[in-house]
Order: sequence, then C-alpha cells, then structure tokens
Amino acid sequence: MSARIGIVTFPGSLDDRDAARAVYLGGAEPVRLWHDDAQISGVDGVWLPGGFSYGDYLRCGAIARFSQVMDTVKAAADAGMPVIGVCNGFQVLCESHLLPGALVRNAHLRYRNAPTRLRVETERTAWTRAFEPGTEVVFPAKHGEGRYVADEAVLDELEDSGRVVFRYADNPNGSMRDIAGVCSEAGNVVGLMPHPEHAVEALTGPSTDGLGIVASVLSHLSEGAVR
Amino acid sequence: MTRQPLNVAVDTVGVATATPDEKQPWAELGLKDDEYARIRDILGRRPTQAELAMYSIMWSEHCSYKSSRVHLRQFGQKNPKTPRLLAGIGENAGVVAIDENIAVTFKVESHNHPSFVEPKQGAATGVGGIIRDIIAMGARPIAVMDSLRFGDIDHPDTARVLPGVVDGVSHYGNCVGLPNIGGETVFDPCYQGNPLVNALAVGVMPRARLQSMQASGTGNVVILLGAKTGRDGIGGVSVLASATFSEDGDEDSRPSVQVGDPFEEKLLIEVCLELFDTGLVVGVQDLGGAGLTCALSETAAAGDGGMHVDLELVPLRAKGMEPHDILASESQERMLLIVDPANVENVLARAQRWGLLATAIGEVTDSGRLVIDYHGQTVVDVPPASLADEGPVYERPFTEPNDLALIAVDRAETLPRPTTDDEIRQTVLDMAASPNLCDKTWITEQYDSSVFGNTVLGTPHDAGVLRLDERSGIGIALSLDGNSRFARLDPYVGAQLNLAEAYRNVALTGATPIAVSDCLNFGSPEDPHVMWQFERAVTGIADGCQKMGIPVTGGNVSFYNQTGREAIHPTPVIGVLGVIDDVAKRIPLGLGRTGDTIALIGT
Amino acid sequence: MARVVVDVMLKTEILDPQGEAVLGALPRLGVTDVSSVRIGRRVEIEFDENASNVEEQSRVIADKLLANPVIENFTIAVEESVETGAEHA
Amino acid sequence: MARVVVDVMLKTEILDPQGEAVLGALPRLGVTDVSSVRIGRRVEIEFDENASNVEEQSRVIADKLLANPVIENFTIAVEESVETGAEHA
Ligand SMILES: Nc1ncnc2c1ncn2[C@@H]1O[C@H](COP(=O)(O)OP(=O)(O)O)[C@@H](O)[C@H]1O
Repeated sequence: MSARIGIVTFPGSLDDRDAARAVYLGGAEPVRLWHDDAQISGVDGVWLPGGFSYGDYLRCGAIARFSQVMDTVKAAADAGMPVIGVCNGFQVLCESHLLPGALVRNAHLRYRNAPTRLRVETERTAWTRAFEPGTEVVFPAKHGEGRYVADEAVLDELEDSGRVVFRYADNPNGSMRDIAGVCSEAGNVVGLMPHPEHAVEALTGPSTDGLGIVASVLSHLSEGAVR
Repeated sequence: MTRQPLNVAVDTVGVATATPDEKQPWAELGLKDDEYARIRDILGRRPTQAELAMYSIMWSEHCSYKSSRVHLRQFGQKNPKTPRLLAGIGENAGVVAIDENIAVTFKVESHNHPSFVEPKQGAATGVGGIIRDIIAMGARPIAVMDSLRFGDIDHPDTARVLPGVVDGVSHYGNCVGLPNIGGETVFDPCYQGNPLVNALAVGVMPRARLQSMQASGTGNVVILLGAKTGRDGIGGVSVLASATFSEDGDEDSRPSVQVGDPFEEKLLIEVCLELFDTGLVVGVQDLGGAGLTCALSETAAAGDGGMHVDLELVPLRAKGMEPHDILASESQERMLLIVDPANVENVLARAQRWGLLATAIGEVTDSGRLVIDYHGQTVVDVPPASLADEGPVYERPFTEPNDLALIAVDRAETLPRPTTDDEIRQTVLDMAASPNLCDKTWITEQYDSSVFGNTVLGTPHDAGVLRLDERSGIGIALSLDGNSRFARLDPYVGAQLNLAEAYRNVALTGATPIAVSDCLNFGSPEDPHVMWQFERAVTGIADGCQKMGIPVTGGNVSFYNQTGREAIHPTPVIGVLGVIDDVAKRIPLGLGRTGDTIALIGT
Repeated sequence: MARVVVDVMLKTEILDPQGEAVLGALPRLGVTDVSSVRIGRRVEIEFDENASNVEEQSRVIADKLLANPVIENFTIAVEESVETGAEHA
Repeated sequence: MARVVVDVMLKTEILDPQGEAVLGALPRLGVTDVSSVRIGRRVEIEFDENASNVEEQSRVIADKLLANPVIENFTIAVEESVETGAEHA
C-alpha cells in the first residue's frame, strides 16, 4: 500500500488540488483533510498547501494557526510525522511556531511570480532525502509576503545545525541569508516558499524537480528517519 | 408632503396610492419624462421610492442596453448555428460544449469607470463580478484574462491608475486562486480620463451541471448567500435619502465605492459548486452591478410566477439603510439561490460549514408580481418583466463622423521611412522601447499563472492554453484582443481585424476557434458619431463571425467613456475561445531550432 | 525631534475584510464579546530636530501619500518628544 | 461600550520596506526633513456593552493573534467611551 499524504484544505487554500496531483504523480496517495478535522488518523504525512487561508488577512497564516486541524498537526509533528508547508503552508508553520522565523512583505513590496532557482542545502530532512545536497532545482515562486526573517542568533543556529533546507540562487524577495526553506530540529517538518507542486509535469511547469519532494518522503517513510 | 411617523417613514405602496402628486426625483435618477410616465402607467399609480430606484437602475443604459439592443440583435440573427452552443446571448455568460461531457463558459466585461475612481478596488471588483457570472452558469472558474487601456504612459494620472489597476487584478485573481493566462496593455492619450479595464473569466463544468437563473416552483425559497449588504455603490439612488434617516447615518454617506473580498468569493465558488453538484438549487443568479434589484427581478422574470421578499431579512453591514438602499446596494460577493423548501436546511448547513452567511429572504409565488415587504409593509409590487425585460429601447440617430475623410488622407505611405542600416536599427530599437510594444513583465509577473496546474501556455504567448482533462488531454485556447486605432479609422473593418487577430492567436496554438465574447467600449450613445461607430463595429463583428462560422455567445457594452465632448476611440475588445484535442500538441511561440525554415504566410 | 503619528482607517461604510476576518477568528481564542474589529494603518513619522510646520507637512503627507481619500480617513497626532507606551514583546 | 486600540509595529531591527518606500517618496512632495517612517497596524476593537476584563482580553488577542512576537511589538490603549479625533476626509 502506498503512503498516504494528507492535504489540508483551509478556507482560502488554493493549491490543495495541485498538491494532491503532485502527491499522486509522485507515487503516493493523496488524502483530503479539512481545517475543522479534529483527527488526521490514517495519514503518514501532511502537506499544508499554498493559498490565502482565511484570506490571509492580518498576517499570512495568522488565523489558520488557530484551526482545529493545526492542533493535531502539531501533535503529529512533535511525534515525528513528516509535515511540509508550501508558501502559505510555510507561513502557517511559522505562525504556529512549528518552524522558527517569520515571513514578511517582499522587500520590493509586490507580489511576484517567476520560476526560481533554489539550491537544496541538505538531504537530511524527510522531504529532501532523495536529492543530492547542492542540487539546483527550479520551482515557481509566487508570493507577496515571502521574505524570511529571524533573529541573527536564530539564523546562526539554523545554519550551524544544517536546518537551512533551500536557498535562493537569485533572492527574489529580500529573504535574510537567501533562505527559501527551513526545517525543524528533527528534520521532519519542512517549510518553503516556492512551489514544488507546480513543478511536476513538463507540460505545465518549469521543471519536474518537485517530484523529488514526494520521492523523498516516500523514501523517508519506507526507510525511517535519518536524524 | 404626507409622511407617516418617524420610525415607519417608509414609502409604501399604500402611501404611494394615497399621495399620487408627491414630487419624485426621477430626472435626477436618470429617467426621462416618458419613462417616468410609463412607470406610472405600468403600476397604475406613482412608484414608491423603492420602485423608482429599481426602475431607474434596471432601465439605465448599463442594465437595459437601451441604446445598443437594436444593434446587438444582429448577433442573434447572423450567428452561425452550431450544436456546441448550450447557452447564448441573454444568459449570464455563453456556454459551449467541448466534448460529450465537458462544457465551457466565458465572458468579457468592463469595469471602466469604477477603475478610474478607485483603481485598485475598481479593477478588483471587476474581476470579482465576471467570476460570479461564470459561477452562476454552474461552472468552476478556471482562469482570467485582462485587457487594460490607459492614457499616456508619462501622464501623472497614469502613475496613479495603472499600478492600482494591476494591483487590483492581481490581488483579486491571485487570492481567489485563478491563473491569469493573458491579456493586453495599451497606452493612448484618448484613454486619459477614461481608462478601460475589461476582464474575461472562463469556467468549466460537466454539461449536466448547467444552471438556470429561473425562480421557478411556487413555494421555493429565495436565499441570499455571501457577504452582508452595505452602502457600496448606492451613489445613483442617494438622492432618495430621506431626512428622517440621515441623523443616524455616517458622517459621510456619499456614494461609496465597492470594496472586494476575494476570500469571500473563493468561499462562494466552493459552496456554489458543492450545491450544484448535490443538486440542491433550482435556480441561481449572481449579484452584480445592480445588486438585489437586478437579481430579484431577473430571476422572477425568468421564472414562471412571482416572488415575495421580506427585505428586513437581508443581513446588513451598515446602519440606517432604507429599502431603496438595500435594493440598490452593489455590495460584492453575493449570490441569489432558489431552493426547494425541503433542501433549505441542507443548503444553510453547507454554507455554514464554509463559514458563509446564507439567509432565506423570500419565496417564489404564483402571483405574477414581484412583491417586496419591509417590516410587514409592502414597498414594491411590480410585474418583474417590466423591470428585467421590458425596459426602454432607443433607436438612436447615427451619422458618420465628418473627420473620417480627413483622417483617411493621412496614409501610411506618406510617413518618412528609415532607409539606411542605422535608421532601420534605430527604428527597431524605438519600437521595442515604445510603451505599447515594450516588455510587460512588470505587470504579468504580478499575476499567478500556474495555480490549478493546468496552464499549458500563458503569458507571453499570444493565446492562453488550459488543459481541461488530464486523461484525454483536451483543452481550450483563449485570446483577448482589441485595436482601437484600426477601429477609429474604420469601425467596421477595424472590429473585423480585431476579431481576426484573436481568431489567429487561438488558431496558432493548434486550437480550433469555436466561440466569441466581446466587450464594446464606446463614448456617449447620445452622440450620433459615436452611435455610428458602434453600429459599424457591431455589424463588422456580426458579419465577421458569420463568415468565420463562430457565434458570439455574449459580452458587454460600456458607453459613456468620454470626458466632455472627447470620446475614446471606439474600442471593441474581442475574446475568442478555441478547443484543442490534446494540449500536449500545442504550438508555442518562438523560433524553434537552428536550421528550421522560416516562412511567411498570407499577404 | 518631533514625532507624528498618522492613523489611517477605512471609512466606516467601507467593507473591511481584514477586520471581519479577525472578528471571525476571535471565538477560537475564547473571546466572544467583541462586536466589531476595524484594521487600519499606523504611520510613525520622525522629523528632524529643526523641522518646522511639522503638523502641516504631516497633513500633506497623509493626504497625498498615506491615505486614499476615496475610501479612507486619517487623524494626525503630534508628539513633541519621543515617548512610547509600555511595550509588550 | 469599551473601545480598545491595539497598535502593532514591526520591531525596529526588522526592515520596513513600506516605511522606506514612503520615506523615499517624500521629497517629491517637497518634504525633506523627515528622518524615518515606520508603518504598522492600528486595530480598533469594540467590545459589547457588558464585556468584562476588556484590557486583559485585549492583551490575549494582541499577543496571540494581532502581533507576531517574532517580528512585532504592540501597545494597548483602552478608551472607555467611543471618541474619535478630528477627521479629515
Ligand atoms: N457586446 C455584446 N455582444 C454580445 N452580447 C452582448 C453584448 N453585450 C451584452 N450582451 C449580452 O446581453 C446580455 C445582457 O448583458 P449583461 O447585462 O452584461 O448581463 P449581466 O446581467 O450578467 O450583467 C448578456 O447575455 C450579454 O451576453
């Protein structure tokens, strides 16, 4: 039986179907989860998709943090379940303190959509272990509030412990230290701004590099944690 | 003036009957003498304030198409017959069959004036409005396009309008989660005080899910879904404000612009589709420019009986709103549903699950009248068709502008031409740097193009291509084009050249063009020269479509794009939709590989 | 050094989707007795030591740049010396 | 009816590009003696007539929802009666 990846739909989620397609094309089974679900039993991993949860009013991800499902996702993440947040999902993970730092308005103040080159800095996470470290991937980045910020001390700590997962080759938004994605201490929770789920088919995406994300979690689930 | 006590100072049908001579501000509301007389005739008494507001709205140029209707008839007369056409002119948007299971609906609409007043919200609510037309047909919106026209690029007001408009299109489309797959941006001084914002939306549905706007089935319940009703855009009827309410109102109860909430719209999409899929609604209509007035009268007129509404049940956002305010409000993100009483609870529960407000406000009756009560007093009692279908129709005079001959003398052959290599080089550089030809990435990179994962071609291609079905690979191509300089020189030929351009753009992707939607942006219909341009352009499009064998399925007319006596160039904007059997075979833009042969086809 | 605070709020009759969204989320925090939330911008402008006409200049800035008069109102407060309320991290 | 105003500002060490953009635009308005502009959020919360612990509840709302402590600070001001400053359209 293939691994089951739960994809959460918040009111205002936009990339939930696309994440499901990516999971499916990558060889796993997508399972739809609802923001009000108090249970997420029966899934092996969770994907928080992009979009504008609850309209992204106030701050992106600020309101989604209080949804029912996030309590359970938090508990599951603490217990080691692989969780990935893409774009708005990354913002939700930061707002929920599952990942350090915050995502603020792009330095150039605009929403910008462009294929973006990223370096995979570490394979030691549940969602990147299928990549060679240093590999360059191309995912579309599309956001208005994707500038990663954190205290210098936090940034140093992330660098030292190898928790910077993706770095921009050409920083599109002013993120500190070109950071595009980070992970939790245990490496099971990963957040990134650019969209791997929009890079899974040659016909519609700038690359098919996004499939590596699904391949990674499948390999993680079948072989166990690396850290 | 006879008025009832303060707290019930509502102009009811009873009051109207008892006070036939009360002075009414029909002229301020834009109604002509004979139109007001006809309303009194229809009702057999003077209209109430609420009725007067409703007639003034529904009989406006915008809603009644009173100046354009006689010409638009040509589309129906000349449209080639095609079995693909499932719904055409007269519906919220045209619907065409793609294969035996899938249908697609699309439409272009203008939001020009609001975008000049408040560029961001004007453009945003323009996108929001056209998306709701698509939902109302039963389809899931899957993409948007935008055709934008501004004044001179160096004019200070362009610096206000352009970024705001782009921000509005981007914000609304991105937040609702629709890829923007193309459009156009044109600069010309003729648009200085009248920028054009035309938005196209396209949606897809199983053929069986096609919805109707009919309020049919006596006893069925009328439900208002979505946002609360506020004072948005009630400007037109604000002359009706009575002194009795103003002390309660805001410090500033001037007509206010509509503000969009794309998050609410996203929820509307999801709830409506869920309701359509579960077969829970009998009829549906979006609330657009004319708010409840339009939605109630159109659904009632399309249905088979009448309708009764208790207006005080409408959830309000603002204090002190009178019946005519509630009826005229242009608050965004609202839909009207007609639901079997047995399903009401289910419908309300599904809306609530998504966090959307849904309220039963009335029911379908067999009275043949649209009756609206406010706290138990009847404020409206009219035959709905008199509002929706039987508005005034004008045969406005039209004559050829006398400067046309002068303009025609100025031929391209008389222009200086570059001859030396250096001059040719400089001309190419100048052209590449000119506002109308330069790179538009600053705009297009602010639009999401890949959400849904079905965008096969988007900007900068001449047409957008979307996959509809992952298994079969079937898809559609869309192009949206206008060229007002051609149309200014010769509106008939110019409109056909526009049509041909959009048609070619679609065909060049490998798709077969099958349908047209158009947005006709013109100056004042009261100017015979403008009316001539309009008549010529419509005839050009209708004749062109007949020759090419594709029907016009719908569209929109925007008149009064003029400042003082200066009208914009006639600007028909034409959207062509094509079908492509396998999107993997689409032909992208570009020069291919080294060694490929380059050929020029045509004249 | 003069500090001026310009508060820019949506006019009351204009829909404030942000405020509505926050209002809707409050019950999740256990707060149930709030009737309205409106969200606007707070702009803190610091003028140079010897700037003159601080209030007037601020009015120009607010009117031309900070607020959109079609949908927003603003208020201006001049604080002669820099002084902040108790801050909570 | 109690009204509470929560002001949320980016911490000073966090770059505020919006404030910078406004600062950069001031010379075009003829304003040259401004040294800094910071832009934050002003949140006006209206509690029901008989709400209790208004200040404490506001602190919870601000701390959990309105401000993100990683990047922002907030201040709270309780105004017992509704009162607005002079408004400029
Ligand atoms: N330029 C046009 N070409 C073809 N059809 C048009 C045109 N303008 C309006 N129509 C059709 O007339 C009908 C009324 O249009 P409209 O008032 O825009 O619809 P709505 O009620 O959605 O606002 C629609 O069916 C529309 O498609």
